[in-house]
Amino acid sequence: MPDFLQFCVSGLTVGAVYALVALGFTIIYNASDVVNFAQGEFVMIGGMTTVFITAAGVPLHFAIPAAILAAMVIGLLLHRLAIEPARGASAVTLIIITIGASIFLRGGAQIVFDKQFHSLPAFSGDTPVMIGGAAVLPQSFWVLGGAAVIVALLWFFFNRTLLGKAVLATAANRLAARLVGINTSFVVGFSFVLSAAIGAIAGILVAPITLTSYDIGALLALKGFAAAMLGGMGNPLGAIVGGLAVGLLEALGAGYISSTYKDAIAFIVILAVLFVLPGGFFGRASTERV
Amino acid sequence: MRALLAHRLAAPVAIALIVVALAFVLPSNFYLRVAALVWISALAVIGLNLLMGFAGQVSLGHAGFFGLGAYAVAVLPAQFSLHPLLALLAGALVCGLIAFVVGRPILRLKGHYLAVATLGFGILIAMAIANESWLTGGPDGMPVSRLTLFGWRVRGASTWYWITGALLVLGAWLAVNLVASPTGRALRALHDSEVAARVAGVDVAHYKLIVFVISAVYASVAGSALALVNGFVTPDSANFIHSIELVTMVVLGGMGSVFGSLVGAAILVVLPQVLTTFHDYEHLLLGLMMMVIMIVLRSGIVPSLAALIRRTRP
Amino acid sequence: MSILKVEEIGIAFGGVKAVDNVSFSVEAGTVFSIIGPNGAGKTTLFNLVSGVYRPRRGRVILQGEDVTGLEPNRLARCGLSRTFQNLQVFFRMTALENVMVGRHLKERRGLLAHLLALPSTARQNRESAEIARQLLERVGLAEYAETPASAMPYGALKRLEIARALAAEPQVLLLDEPAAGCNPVETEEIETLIRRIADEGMTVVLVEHDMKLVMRISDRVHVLEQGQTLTEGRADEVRANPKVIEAYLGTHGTREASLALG
Amino acid sequence: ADTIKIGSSLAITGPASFLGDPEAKTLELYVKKINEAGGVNGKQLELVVYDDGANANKARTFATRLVEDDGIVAMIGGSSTGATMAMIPVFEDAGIPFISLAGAVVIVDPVKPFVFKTPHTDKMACEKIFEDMKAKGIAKVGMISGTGGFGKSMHGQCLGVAGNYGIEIVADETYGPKDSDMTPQLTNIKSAPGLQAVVNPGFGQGPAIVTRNFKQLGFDVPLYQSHGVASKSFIELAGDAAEGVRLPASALLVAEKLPDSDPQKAVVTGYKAAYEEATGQPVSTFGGHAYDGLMMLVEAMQRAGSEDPQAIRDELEKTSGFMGTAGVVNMSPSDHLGLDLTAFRMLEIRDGDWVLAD
Amino acid sequence: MAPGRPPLRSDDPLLKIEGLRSGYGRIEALHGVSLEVRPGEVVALVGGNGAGKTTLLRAISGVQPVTAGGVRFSGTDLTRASAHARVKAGIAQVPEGRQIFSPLSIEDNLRLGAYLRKDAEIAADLERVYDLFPVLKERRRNPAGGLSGGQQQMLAIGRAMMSRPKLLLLDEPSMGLAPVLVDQVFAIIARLREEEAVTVFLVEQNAFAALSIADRGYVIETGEIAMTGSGRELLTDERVREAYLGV
Ligand SMILES: Nc1ncnc2c1ncn2[C@@H]1O[C@H](COP(=O)(O)OP(=O)(O)OP(=O)(O)O)[C@@H](O)[C@H]1O
Ligand SMILES: Nc1ncnc2c1ncn2[C@@H]1O[C@H](COP(=O)(O)OP(=O)(O)OP(=O)(O)O)[C@@H](O)[C@H]1O
Ligand SMILES: [Mg+2]
Ligand SMILES: [Mg+2]
Repeated sequence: MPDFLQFCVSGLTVGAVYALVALGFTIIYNASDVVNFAQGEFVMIGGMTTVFITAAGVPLHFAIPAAILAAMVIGLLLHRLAIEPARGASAVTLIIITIGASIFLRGGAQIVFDKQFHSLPAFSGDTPVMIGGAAVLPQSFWVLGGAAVIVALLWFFFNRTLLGKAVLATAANRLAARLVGINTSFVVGFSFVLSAAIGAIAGILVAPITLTSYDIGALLALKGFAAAMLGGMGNPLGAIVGGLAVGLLEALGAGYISSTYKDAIAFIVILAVLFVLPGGFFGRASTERV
Repeated sequence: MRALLAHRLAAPVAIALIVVALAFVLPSNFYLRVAALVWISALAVIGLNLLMGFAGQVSLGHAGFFGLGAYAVAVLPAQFSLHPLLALLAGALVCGLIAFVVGRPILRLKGHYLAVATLGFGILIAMAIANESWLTGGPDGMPVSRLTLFGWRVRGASTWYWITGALLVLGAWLAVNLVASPTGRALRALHDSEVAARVAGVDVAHYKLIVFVISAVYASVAGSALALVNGFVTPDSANFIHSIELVTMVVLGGMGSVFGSLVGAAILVVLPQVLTTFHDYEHLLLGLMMMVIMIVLRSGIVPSLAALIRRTRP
Repeated sequence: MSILKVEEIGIAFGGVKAVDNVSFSVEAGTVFSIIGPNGAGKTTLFNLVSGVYRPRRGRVILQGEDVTGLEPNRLARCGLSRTFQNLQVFFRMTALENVMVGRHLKERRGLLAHLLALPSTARQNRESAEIARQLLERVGLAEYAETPASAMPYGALKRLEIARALAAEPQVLLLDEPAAGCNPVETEEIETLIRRIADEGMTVVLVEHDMKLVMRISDRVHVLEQGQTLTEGRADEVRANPKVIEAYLGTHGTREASLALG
Repeated sequence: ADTIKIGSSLAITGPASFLGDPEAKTLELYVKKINEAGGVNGKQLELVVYDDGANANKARTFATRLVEDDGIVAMIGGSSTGATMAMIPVFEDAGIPFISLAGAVVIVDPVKPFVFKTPHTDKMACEKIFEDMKAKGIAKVGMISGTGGFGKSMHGQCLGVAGNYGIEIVADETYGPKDSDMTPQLTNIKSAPGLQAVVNPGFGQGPAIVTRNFKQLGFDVPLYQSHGVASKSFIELAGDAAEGVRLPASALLVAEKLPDSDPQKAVVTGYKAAYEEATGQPVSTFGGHAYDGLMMLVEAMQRAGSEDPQAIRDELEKTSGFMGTAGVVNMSPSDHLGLDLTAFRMLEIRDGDWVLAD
Repeated sequence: MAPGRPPLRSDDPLLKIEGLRSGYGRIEALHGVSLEVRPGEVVALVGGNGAGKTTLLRAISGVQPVTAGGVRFSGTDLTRASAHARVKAGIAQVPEGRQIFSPLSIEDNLRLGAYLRKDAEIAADLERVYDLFPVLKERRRNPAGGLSGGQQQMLAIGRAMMSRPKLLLLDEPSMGLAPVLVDQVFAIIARLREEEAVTVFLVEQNAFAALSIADRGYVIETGEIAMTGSGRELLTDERVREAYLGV
């Protein structure tokens, strides 16, 4: 039983990061139908910037907002310089642009920062808290709490605000969105900035646990993407459930079945779920009709 | 001129001309080797392009088939003393079979869900290759025995240049034939509207499966060719990054363009060779160029340039 | 002999009974129209008959055979074809290629022959193209043959769908609002086309809101309302039915109908 | 030619960049130094370095490029075993000496005429660790290994030699090269009956996370790491959790702490000072491997008095008593590594620094 | 007329288009179209398939690139203005093919019609649309994509009304509507003009109905204005009758 708890804590913490990356995917996807493969790089930028600013002697509570801001600026630049000029291109073209962007950002980070791994001091110390026999790092609470707050805010944003609806409308039908007066370019840019911020927050929250370096983005993007699809693309709640589920699957798979094939176990479950629910857990029931 | 460019055989003929012409221009074995790598990638990309560009089904797991083909010519001769050529055929057969078996359930998924399913599938193959060291040599890879044909040991960059070049021309020829046939029309139709294609009598599931199997065989043959050329295989050839690379080649060169497949492959193979001299800036520049190309030539290099030429010279 | 028979068919979407217990039968070689208010279930009925949706209850009988729940491509083999109210065109293909896809079932489909470009494939392509060209001519789109469908105007696309459906040489053809987006003159052309198709022995099931067209061309008219049958009869019977006038025709429809029937 | 061209293909970026990066910096630094001091045999050295990102196919292409296009006379590098193995046929065919900087024993076993290597093998690391355990009366050991090339290969070697030292592996777990949490695996190891120690073959950030999770779970047995973590950044990343971790490594990490009598002291302090001054980064043993390779090569060229690849190869094979950062090298036609177990030191981390263990 | 609106001199055009050229890539679809719509008018545009009607409306709304010529609205030049600026200025469109937001609920679709409005009457306007099309109210929480073709057309009309436009552009509003609703839509157009001084520019294949309620009409043929006149004049014109009315 304590083992089980330990696995769950581990899975939920890692899963919360996947969930936040998946949320980032969801937001940009909701606005523009684009899967932004540079999403993992926002996580990297958040963590690495914080590391380097604190290393320069700036206290953590100033470094964190600065790092989030840096990620948001880069998100905005990415939209203005790479996505907006390609407006009207097909979704695959835009996806390849984001892949290019992720290579570019990684290449940039390796010059601006370095190629080493780094860690941040945990926000509330390193002494594990014992819960039912499981040793839990205080930082895990920060990660889980942060994810919970962000998803609640996003739920409100998409379901209760007009701008949130405008984001959804832009993805559903760009032409119609323009015809009702939505500044679609602003909406898409906004979504890039927002998901950059979320990615950066994730990167900062987990850096004390998982360490960070210039090239952690690709794997996070991969797992986050899988999580987003498991949950149902476009649904913030799905992103969270999908992320936590992937994290839990990996931890339980590693704990009970085989640590070598734990990623495989996660993907096999994802495949199985998709065969039964082709739209993921919370995918919108198909409204396509002819 | 335009009629010539629009001809079905324009792409394979152009590719054949390029293969022949380059052989006289390239100064050293190194260049011949890079060219052979381009031909090999292009072969895999043509197959993937049939799936993505024509039938509109993504696969983020194609490196899995590529890797299986590569390991087939490594493992089968080593473990079962199969002739490498037979191993290549066996690899293609196995990949085709695997694609046939997994294709049916996977291809029921659409868009990004299909992407993630193929991605997961590719990762499963890559993991199996990396972890089953007893068979595959594990993450550090394994050597591939040299190909001998009728007592003649195939070796040397220029020999492989011609062999892989010929494979590519053959692959391109088969691909354009397929596209221009009723089967090709059915594939393009289901890309645009599955329901309309079905109403026209197209067995959509069946055709998706056919093209998935064909593209898996292309990838497998390309993988085998790479393994034979290199004399060594590592799990890199099967991993997710390589899948993404293949997809990028398709889109860069142009979805639905057989000649574009060669262009896309050439860019992603040659560019790193050029950029490596910039050392630390290599990745920065590579990412930048990918973005710029896609922004400027948004339907892919070949289709965009073709459209441009059509516009300027009416 | 009735070529198409629908028996007590029904389907619901999250509580909405889109089609509820509808039955009718269509005689071979006639034009059978289905009319009814927006949301009455006409398109859904087409979707059920053509296999796009699987009915929750009831049966579809085509040429005496029970084809309920068969896939659309299987139904196509059985001689059923249709067009769509919301366009389903192959936008990346030319008009000609669109129609050639319609020939799919008539084409020989040997994969090896296709891969190797055997002469039979070329012959096949020429044959399909030839027939497709004739059909484009027939629906008045000959000039668009080489135009990508994405560059064609709306009205032309509706006719392109008709040509594609005809290419399959079906016995039963379902047309969902073929005249939508066409002006009265173009509508008359479509009317002539449908009439000729019917004269050749094809059975046409028509959904259309243009009452002039419906009233002039239909052998029988079936009226739906809220998923259920309101009435069925000859055009002049239906047009005079007060329930139909109230629920559907209104003054505009009544005027159009009387213009048509005199 | 008026310069001597030396080639290199290293994992300067990508998952193994912590190997390739210091290796490349070391080569560049020392080629410059050698040239400033007048070069070799009166000629300047010219270094051609490519970044293969630990990708075997890329490495193979660069190898061809170096041989065919750049016209090198000798090759140093291949940071990873996969890349090295892929390049071997090229240099064997071309008859150009190739000094690999990768770990696995398969590179030089069986011996190939033109292939040499400088780092200790993973097998030696296992032996060193088990020797230490045996001395302490440890017999029941849990293993947690990375699934990357290094961890996987060393894992296999350790399983192979464990019996020789009376060691029983009571738990055997793995983690992926990019995993960020190993508590599930460690939880399983912890519950293995009679556990007396844990060994973690692997490199990169993985061992640092293992070390942190090890502490989080409150283990009360010693943790052994491999020579794959022999850089200061491991201690930084693992933080407090690194206290008490033991590992086999070269003397380089404890350069200043060596007794003055130690014959290796001059070499390792010299390299360490030079590297840290030039790069501003803490020294790692990986850069040291490159240093050893370059110096052995230079000495071989000087002994041969020519830049003929065949002559260089012959002289390399005759290397004896070479004092490198990894230890004393004595090559022979049947041994293209030339290191023995004494070259390894057992280190322990105390107060955030390496010290020689007992 | 709604209170608070400055009375416009009715011979001052609300919308003035001059020499407008536009197309798709190499193909030009509009070859210099000029026309004007005066405040309070209903103006009909008729023409065959592919004449360029949709292209013209899209150009007026700013979602179609213009290569030459100009669009003036309320005295200001909007030729280069963004689509949202034009909505803000008071132009709304019911586009061809409905273009609803399929995954969003019906109510959200309507609510987004009033995206740029900040006033307090949005809720009242929503009710007004629901009164006109009760099915929309019944299903307001459901995704709009599930609606039948005609129901979607109602939604598109309702959405455009939600922006309280000065100029309403309608691209074949009666397409796919049952005859009763055709009556109703034309009645709504008439009412919008009478009660709220909305100016209407109407593209219709149902040329008879359109010209009947129109003050003036234009006939467009292959990208050029071929004829113009009052609604009645066009209805009685021999050529128009033969080409577009089919009588
Ligand atoms: N896939 C679906 N999801 C949800 N509701 C649906 C779906 N398909 C049809 N409906 C509902 O079923 C009813 C019938 O729709 P249908 O499209 O058949 O109407 P119709 O008679 O063709 O109307 P129209 O004349 O407007 O085209 C409508 O209320 C519609 O909203
Ligand atoms: N996306 C497009 N690409 C290229 N050409 C186009 C495109 N859309 C329309 N066209 C062309 O522009 C011309 C005008 O088309 P438009 O859609 O404006 O006509 P329309 O009058 O609205 O016709 P309809 O009554 O059928 O709706 C046509 O010749 C058409 O072929
Ligand atoms: Mg309908
Ligand atoms: Mg139009």
